[in-house]
Amino acid sequence: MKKIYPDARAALDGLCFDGMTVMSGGFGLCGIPENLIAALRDTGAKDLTVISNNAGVDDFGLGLLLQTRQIKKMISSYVGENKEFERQYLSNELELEFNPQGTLAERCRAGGAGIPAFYTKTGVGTMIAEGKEHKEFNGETYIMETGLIADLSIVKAWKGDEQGNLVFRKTARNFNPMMATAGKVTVAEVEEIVPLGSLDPDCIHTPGIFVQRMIKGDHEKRIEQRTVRQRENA
Amino acid sequence: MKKIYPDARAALDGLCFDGMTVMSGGFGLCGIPENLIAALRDTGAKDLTVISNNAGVDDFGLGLLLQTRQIKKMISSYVGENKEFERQYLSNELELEFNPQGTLAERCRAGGAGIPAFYTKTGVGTMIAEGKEHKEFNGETYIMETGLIADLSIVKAWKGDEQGNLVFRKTARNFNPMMATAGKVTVAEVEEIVPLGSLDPDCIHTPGIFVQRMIKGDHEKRIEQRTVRQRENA
Amino acid sequence: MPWDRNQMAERAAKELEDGFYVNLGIGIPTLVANYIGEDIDVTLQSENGMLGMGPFPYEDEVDPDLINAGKQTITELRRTSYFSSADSFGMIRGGHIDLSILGAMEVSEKGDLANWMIPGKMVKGMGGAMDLVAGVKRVVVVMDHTSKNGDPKLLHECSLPLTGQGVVDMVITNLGVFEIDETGMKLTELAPDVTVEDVKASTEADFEVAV
Amino acid sequence: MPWDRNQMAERAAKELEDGFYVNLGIGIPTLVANYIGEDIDVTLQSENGMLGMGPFPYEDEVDPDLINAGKQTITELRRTSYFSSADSFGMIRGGHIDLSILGAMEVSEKGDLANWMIPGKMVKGMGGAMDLVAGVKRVVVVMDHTSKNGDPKLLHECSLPLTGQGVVDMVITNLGVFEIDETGMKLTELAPDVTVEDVKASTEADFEVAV
Repeated sequence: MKKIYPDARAALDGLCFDGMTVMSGGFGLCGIPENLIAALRDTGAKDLTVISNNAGVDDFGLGLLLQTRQIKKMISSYVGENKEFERQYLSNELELEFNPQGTLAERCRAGGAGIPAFYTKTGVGTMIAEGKEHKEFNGETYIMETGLIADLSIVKAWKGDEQGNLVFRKTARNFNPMMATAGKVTVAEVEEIVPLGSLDPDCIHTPGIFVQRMIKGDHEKRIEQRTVRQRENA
Repeated sequence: MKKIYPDARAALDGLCFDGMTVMSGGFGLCGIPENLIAALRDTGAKDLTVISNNAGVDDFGLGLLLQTRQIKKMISSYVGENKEFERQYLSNELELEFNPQGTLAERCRAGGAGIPAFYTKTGVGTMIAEGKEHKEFNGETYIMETGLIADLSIVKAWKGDEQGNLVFRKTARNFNPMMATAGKVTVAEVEEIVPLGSLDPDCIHTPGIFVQRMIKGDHEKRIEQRTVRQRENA
Repeated sequence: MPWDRNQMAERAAKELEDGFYVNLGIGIPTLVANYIGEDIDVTLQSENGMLGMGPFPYEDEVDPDLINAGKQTITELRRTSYFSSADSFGMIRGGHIDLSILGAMEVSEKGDLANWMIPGKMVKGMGGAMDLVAGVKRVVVVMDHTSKNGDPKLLHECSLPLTGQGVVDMVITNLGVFEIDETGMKLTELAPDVTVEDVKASTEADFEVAV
Repeated sequence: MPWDRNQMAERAAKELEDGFYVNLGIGIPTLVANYIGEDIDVTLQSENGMLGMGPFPYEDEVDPDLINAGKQTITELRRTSYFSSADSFGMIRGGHIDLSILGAMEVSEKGDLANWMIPGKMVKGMGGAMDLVAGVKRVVVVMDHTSKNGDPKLLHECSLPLTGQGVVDMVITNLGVFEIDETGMKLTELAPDVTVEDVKASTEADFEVAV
């Protein structure tokens, strides 16, 4: 079973179809599967439901799929960085389902872990709770949220080995590990493919069982808010 | 806020009371908080409800608390290694609640993560499902299980720093990370206290926020089933 | 004289205690980090998956893999740990964070909070705000006392969609400090030279005076 | 001649496919590891928190921190990863394990499984068995065809408390191989020199013959 593919196009071959649900890792532009998003665009698959915390920016990340109108619906917690998103949403070309960020993360984890639903107090008393089952536990009210799975999950890691074991780096980890568990098929792009046995087995974030295909990508790693301080005596 | 205590007795000072609920990490005798279990025995706290995957053996691990009759109830998935347990259970001196191992692990995680209940198909159609809420999702039946929290969690890690960041080693990780999140107070024993900054921040299994007190312990690490193979040309 | 942004942040910093784990929202709350007392040890959480957030980087330290929840580049400390979004919000939802300081558009006298959406205008999304106010042990709001138009932001009932119901424990505005519990809202401090009458004139919410 | 333990394990090993992730139970299922074909790549999961389980250690390799779900000392491989019990059972419950091979006390013709408890005798607990049979994609039982007393173990209905309902896909006994699906149980293979009549004589369950 070879998991390593030569490039992003090859890694998505046969996996994409109109109307599919895709999970895409990352927070803002940090830790997004840049190469696989571009390759997904190139497949031309449309009417996609995309589950991602954010929607990229106009010309990068998931913004690429908005430009080409391949996305029918987004499930996200925050989409404030993307003007094309705003335009499509306000003109009803795009559906949008907001999830609180922690609820979204937990829904992905639940989907991957065989948990069809769980209760949370996040969103109780807000419009997020409308139409959802309410239940009391120990005198407090909670709402039921359901697990999410995707036809395809695309994730970005730092290092990976031929078995698909993945390690993430710093805050680029974010949604990637849960989404890797919740795809019927999961494709990972990594910065470096390392020899089998070189990852510390106590520090593998995503065991290879969750990764069916993998590529080495090239990563621009665009920064949204470059915020720096000055050296006082530079 | 100093988290490091001189010894197990000091680390449990003021935390133990009759009737309390205690989570204790480990799988079999692997990764159990040996020092804290002995210190808990020495506090004399009784009528304990103990949540632990196993119950130790007669003279080690939680077996120590069974010898002194300090345990009123166990919540476990497997207790087959302990004769004193069997004797107390068959003579109705001890209550026992069996949980499937994965359900037990998830209940601890849920408790620590603010999730009061979740659905699982584990146990559907068995005596484990009796009296539990059943619900259908996508045509399949699931049962509701609740989150668990404890007055005190005692866990065993490999390395820890002064902030309470913990790293576990190999299969000694098991239930320890979830139980660390689900204690109102969590006390950890480690094999080695390392300088702040020496743990890889991408590889910390339990962030220090979950650990209120920590000690360096001495660990016997008893093996239950020493199973070896012979070198063919030794 | 009403407090300015930095003075509001400085006042909010007094709510921090030794050993606290704290999540700071975007805007004025971010400034609170500048006023943490040297005698206390506080750890900042960033909900995108980090505990132990350091200051902004020097130019040559900028790392695209290291950002905070406001997507700003930041740095790590010797105590730092990273984790997934699920683990991060487990920490938040499970009540392990001691204090969250965040901005608001409206707060009601019952502690309801609105800070994520203005219907009819573009909605950006709630991000982690709903999880934070539902899960964190204590929620402190820092905001201007009135809107840019001079409309009160402390109301009987929020007019905007809620972020959370009965979740706010304290509000710090440029005019003073309010505490909120089951019994209602209480004015407990005034900014220098601000009078109770000044506050009443720009507040819709009912509040007890306890300055 | 009925199969012995090793032959049953060898037959079970034929259910493994290249790339499979497999969980092996205690007893005969453990022996299956000895018969994995050299031409296929299979990864063994141990539900106490390990993927990529290696063979038993040499005496000087024994590590008390490295055990399998049967509490036996084992070794790691170059592909090995470790994780928590919650993550391990997330993997199991979420349907990521391709195959589980385990022992049984009773199996019904509808695929019900009983392998954890005998009422009135000491109950040891179900450990991870209920999670495995509920979550793993395909469940293969390997067991003796009858009990030590000669009583049938393939029944119309299990008499013992269930581990799972309708969860068994295949049963391999010393007499032969049965497949189970919604339509019922089917005898698909016989051990050498065992006849259908031999099987029927020691089986309570109804089964179709398809050898």
